[in-house]
Amino acid sequence: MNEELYQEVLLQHSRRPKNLSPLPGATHRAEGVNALCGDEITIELTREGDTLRAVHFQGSGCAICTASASILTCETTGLRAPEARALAEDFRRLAVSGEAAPAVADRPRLAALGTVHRYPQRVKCATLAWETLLAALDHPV
Amino acid sequence: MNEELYQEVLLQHSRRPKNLSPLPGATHRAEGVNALCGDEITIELTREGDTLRAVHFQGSGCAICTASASILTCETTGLRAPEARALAEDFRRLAVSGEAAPAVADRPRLAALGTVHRYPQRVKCATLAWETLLAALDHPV
Amino acid sequence: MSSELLPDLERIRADFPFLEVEIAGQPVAYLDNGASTQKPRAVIARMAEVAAHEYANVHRGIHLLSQRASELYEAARVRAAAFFGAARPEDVVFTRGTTEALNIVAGAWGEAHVQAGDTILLTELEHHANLVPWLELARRKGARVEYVPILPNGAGLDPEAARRLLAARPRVFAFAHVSNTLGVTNPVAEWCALAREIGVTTVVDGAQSAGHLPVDVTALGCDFFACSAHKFAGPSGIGLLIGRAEALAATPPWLYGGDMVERVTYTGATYRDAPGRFEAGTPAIIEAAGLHAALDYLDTLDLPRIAAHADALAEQAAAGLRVIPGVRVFGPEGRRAGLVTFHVEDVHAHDIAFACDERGVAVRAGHHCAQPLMRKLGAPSSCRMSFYLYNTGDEVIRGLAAVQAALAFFRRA
Amino acid sequence: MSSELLPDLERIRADFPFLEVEIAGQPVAYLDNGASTQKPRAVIARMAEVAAHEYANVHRGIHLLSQRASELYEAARVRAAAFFGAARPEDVVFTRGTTEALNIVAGAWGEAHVQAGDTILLTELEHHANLVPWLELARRKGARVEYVPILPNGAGLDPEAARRLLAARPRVFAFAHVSNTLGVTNPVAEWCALAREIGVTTVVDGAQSAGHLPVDVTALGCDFFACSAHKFAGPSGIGLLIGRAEALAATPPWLYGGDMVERVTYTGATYRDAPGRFEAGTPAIIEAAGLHAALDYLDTLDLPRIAAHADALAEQAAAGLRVIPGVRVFGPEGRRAGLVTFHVEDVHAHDIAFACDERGVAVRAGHHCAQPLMRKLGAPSSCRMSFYLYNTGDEVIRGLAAVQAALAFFRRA
Ligand SMILES: Cc1ncc(COP(=O)(O)O)c(C=O)c1O
Ligand SMILES: Cc1ncc(COP(=O)(O)O)c(C=O)c1O
Repeated sequence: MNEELYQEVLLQHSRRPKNLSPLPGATHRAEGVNALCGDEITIELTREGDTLRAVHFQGSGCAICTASASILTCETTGLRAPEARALAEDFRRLAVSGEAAPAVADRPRLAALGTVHRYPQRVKCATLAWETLLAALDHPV
Repeated sequence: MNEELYQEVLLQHSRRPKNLSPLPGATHRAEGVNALCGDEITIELTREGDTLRAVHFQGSGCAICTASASILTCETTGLRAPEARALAEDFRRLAVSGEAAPAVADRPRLAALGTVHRYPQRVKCATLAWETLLAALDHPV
Repeated sequence: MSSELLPDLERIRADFPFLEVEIAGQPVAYLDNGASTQKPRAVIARMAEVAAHEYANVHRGIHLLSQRASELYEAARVRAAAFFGAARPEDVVFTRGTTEALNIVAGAWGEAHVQAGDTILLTELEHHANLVPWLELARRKGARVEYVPILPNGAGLDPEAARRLLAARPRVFAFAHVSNTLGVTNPVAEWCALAREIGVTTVVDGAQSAGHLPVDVTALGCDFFACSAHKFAGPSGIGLLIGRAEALAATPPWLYGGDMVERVTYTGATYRDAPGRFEAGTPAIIEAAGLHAALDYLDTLDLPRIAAHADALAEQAAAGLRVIPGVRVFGPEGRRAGLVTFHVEDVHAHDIAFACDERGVAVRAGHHCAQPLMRKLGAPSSCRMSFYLYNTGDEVIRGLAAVQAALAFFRRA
Repeated sequence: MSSELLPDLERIRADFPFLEVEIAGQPVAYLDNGASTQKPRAVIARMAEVAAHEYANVHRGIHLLSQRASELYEAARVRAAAFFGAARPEDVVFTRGTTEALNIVAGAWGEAHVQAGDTILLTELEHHANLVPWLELARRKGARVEYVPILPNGAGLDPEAARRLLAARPRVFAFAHVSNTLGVTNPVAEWCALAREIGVTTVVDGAQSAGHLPVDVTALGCDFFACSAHKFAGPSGIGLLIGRAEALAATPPWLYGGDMVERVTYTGATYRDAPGRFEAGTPAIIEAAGLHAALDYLDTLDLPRIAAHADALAEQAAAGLRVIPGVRVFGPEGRRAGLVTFHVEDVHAHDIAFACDERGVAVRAGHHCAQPLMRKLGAPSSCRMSFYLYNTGDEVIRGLAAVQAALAFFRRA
C-alpha cells in the first residue's frame, strides 16, 4: 500500500476525524461536491468578529478527503478569516504543485497531505474541503 | 477526355438540348435540386388523358445532367404516364448499377447515358431529371 | 463457469496492443471497460490507413478522392445497419456517441412531440446521458418525469411497476438496455412491444449492450437506439443513433449547416431526409472507418460467446467479493451483464481503486454517472469492475487480491 | 512570387503520406484543401500511439490510465489555447468541428440572448454553417437577419455597409474570418473593436483561417471563434469553440449528460462551468491528441510563411485562369487567401472538375456550401482550387492544363 500518500497522521484523521458533526449556531456554511466521484462535504463555522471560533465538517469521502477535512478544522480554528483564506490558498497550491509556502511548511499535517501532488488523480480529494471552506467564508447563513 | 462517358450523342444533347424552354399550358410541374452541387432543374409536361403530349425542361446543369434531361424529353413525349414512370425507374436502376432492363436497352441514347454507373460521382447528374419527372407526374399545377 | 470463457483468449489478447502496457511494473489489468474499451490493431491500422491514403471530405466533391471517402463513410453505415439489424442503412445516423444520440432524441424529437403535462417515463437506473436531457426537456416543456423503480439492492427494475407505468401511456419511455452500474439487462423487446401497442415512443440507451451482446434493433422493436463505438473496441468520437424510418422522419433537424440542407437562400432553407438531415458539417470520417473495422473485428468472433465470457468473469468477481466481510455487491443475484459494482461499508471506493491501481488493476470508483441511483442505493461512491472480451480469470483474481489488500490496510489498527 | 513559396517544400511533402497516392496513373494533385486537408505522419502516428497504448476514458477514473488520458486530453486544450491566443485553457471547448461550434453559439447562446425583433447580422459570403443555424434561430425567435452585402464579383464585403449595419447595433454579428469561396479575408479586429464598443456580440467562423494564417483570438477581440481540426492537417471529428470567459459563462448548456453536470437528482441537475459544461459524454479523445500533434506540427513551420505560400499559389492559379477566354475569377483582385473560385460561361463546373480528376487533379465543383452567395454571383455551380502548405507551383500548372483541356474538349465542334 502506498505509505507515502497514506501517512500515519492522515490515517489517524481519516479513521477518527475531528469535528465531524453539525455545528449548532454556525454563522457560515457551504457545501462542496467533487463532480468526478460525487463525494459531498459540508463545512460550517462560527465567526466572532474576524475570528473563526469553531470549524466543523460533515459528509463522507475517501481517506484523503476525510483526513484533509479533519485537519482543516484543526488548523483553521482560531485563525482570523484572512489567515484562513490565505492558508486555504497556500494549501491548494501545495496540493496541486508541491510548492510549499511557509505557512503550510510550518504545519506538518498539511505538509503530509501535500504529498498528494504526486498523485494527480487524488488532488481533488485533498482540496475539496479547502475549497468548501473558502466558499463558506463567503456564505453567512 | 473521357470518351466513354461523354459519348457524341450526349455531347450533342448537352450542346443543343431539345425542349429546353417553358411549356405554356403545362398540366404538371416539379423542380429538382442536386443537393451536392446546387444544380436545379424544372420539368413541365402536358398530359392529355394518360398520355404525355409534351415534356419540357428548364435549368442548367453539367453536360451529363443537361443531356439526360434533353434525352428524357425526347424519350418520354408520347408515352403513357405509367410507361414514363416505369422507364424512369428502369433508367435509375441502369444509372446506379448498370443493370439494363429491356425498355432502356432498346433505347440507344439511354444506354449511352447508362455508362455513368461506372462513375459514381456523376450518377446523380444523370438521374436528377428523371427523379424530377417522377415528382412532376405527381404534381398537377 | 470457465467453460464459458473464450477459448482463443490468448490470440484475442494479442490483437490488443494496450494489453502490453505496464503499471507499477505489472501488466495492466484493465477492468474499466464500462467506461471505455481498448482497440484492436485492426481498428488502429484501418484508421491510420484511411488517414494516410484514403482521406478526403465526403459528400462534397466530384473528384474521385471525395467519392472514395464518401463510399467508405457510407459503407460504414451499411455495415452498422447490418450489424445492428436496422431496416435500412438510411436509418443509421452517425453521432459523436450515445450522449449526442440521446440528446438528438430528447432535444429534437422531444422538442417537437412532448407537450406540457405529458409524462416522460425513465427508470431509476439511467446513466446521466439518458436522464439529464429528459429532465431538461421536461423543464422546458412543463412535462412530468416518472421512473420505473429499482428493486432492493439494485437487483433489477420492478417489472410490475414497469408495466403499470407504461400502461399509463407516457409520451415516451427511455431506458438502458444494460445498466452500466448494476449489470441489469432490461426486457427491451417486451417493453417495446407493449409500448408499440399503445403508441408510446421507445428510446433504448444501448451504450453497454452494443458490441457486447447480440443486438437487433428490428427484433427489439424500439423507435430509437443509441450507442458509442468506443464502448465496443471502436474509436472515440463516433457513435450511432438508429431510428425506425417513421421515428426519424418525425424528428426535426438537430445541427444546422452544410450537408443537411437541400436548398438555402438568404431567407430560409429546406432540409434533407435522414440520415443526412442529422449530419451537418464534416463528419467523423476516419472514425467511421474505425467503427467499420471494429464491427468487422467483432464479427470474426462470436458475440454470444463474448457476452458469456464477460458475464462469467463478472460472476466470478461477484462471487469473490460477496465473501469479503463488509462488501455489498449490487445488481442481480444471477447472471449479470459483464460488470460488478460493489460498496464497502468502512473503506471508501477511492481508496480501494487507488490501491488496485498500485497493483496494476484499473477499476472505476465514483458515481458511474448515475448519481441519483447510487444515492438511492446508499452508496454515493462505489467501485466497479467491468469486463470485455480480452479480460481473463487471472485478472479477476488480481482484482480481488487488490481489494483484499486495500481492506486489510485500511482496517488494520 | 515563387520566393513566397516554402523553401523546404520537398521535406514538407514527404511528411504527408497522402501525396504518394496516384490517380489515373499520376501522383495526385490535391487542390481541395478548402474542403479538408491531408494529415502529416506525425498526426497519424500520434493517434495510433494513443489508441494503442494510452487510451482510457477521461475525467472519470481514479486509476492512472484514466488520469493519463485526462492529462493528454487537457494538454491538447492547453496547447490549442496557446496556439490560438485564448486567454485561458478553460475558454477552449472541444466540439466535432466548426459546424457544431457555431450551432452551440446560435443554439445555446442565441436561444438565451436573442429576442423577437432583434437583428442578427451576417454577411452575404457565409458558409451554410454560419448561416442556416442563424436562420433557424431567427425563425424560432421572430428575429430579423440582415446581411453585409458583397462587392461586385465577390471582391470583398462592402466596408461602408458593414460599418453602417454594425452601428445599428444588431444583437450579434457573425461572419467568416476567411471566405471559403472567395478567398476574401475580413477585417476581424476592426469589426470586433467596433462591435465591442457598442455591445454587439461577435462570432467568427475561423474554419478557413485557423492553422492557415496566424490567429490570436484575444488580439482579434471576438467573443466566439469556431474552427475544425480537419481543415489544418488535424483529424476529422474534432474542432474548437473558443469563447471569451464572459461569453461562455453567458451560454447555457448544449448537450446534457455525463461530465457536464455537478449534481444530479431524479428531479434536476446543476451544471459545471465552461469548458466542461459544453462537453457532455465521452469526447473525441484520440482526436484531441491528433489535434495537439497537428498544432505541434504547424509550429515546426512558420504560419505566416504557410499563408504566403498558399496565397502565392492561389495568385498564380488566378492569373492563369484570368487569361482563359470565358473564365470568370471571383474574389479580390490582389492577394487572396489560398484559394480561387472560378466560373466558365459555357462549360459546367462538374465537367471541368471531372476532367481535372481524370488527370489526377482534385478540385472542387459545386456551390461550396454557399448557395445564396453563388446564386447572387450568377454561378450556382463553380470550380474551386484551394491550397495548403504541401501544394506546389507544378500542381497549379497541372490544374490549369486540365482546365484548358476540358474547355478545349467541350468547346470543340
Ligand atoms: C448506459 C450508458 N449510457 C450512456 C453513456 C454515455 O456514452 P458516451 O459517453 O459514449 O456518450 C454511457 C457511458 O458512459 C453508458 O454507460
Ligand atoms: C467557412 C467555413 N465555415 C464552416 C465550415 C464547416 O466546417 P465543418 O464542416 O468542419 O464543420 C467550413 C468547411 O466546410 C467552412 O469552409
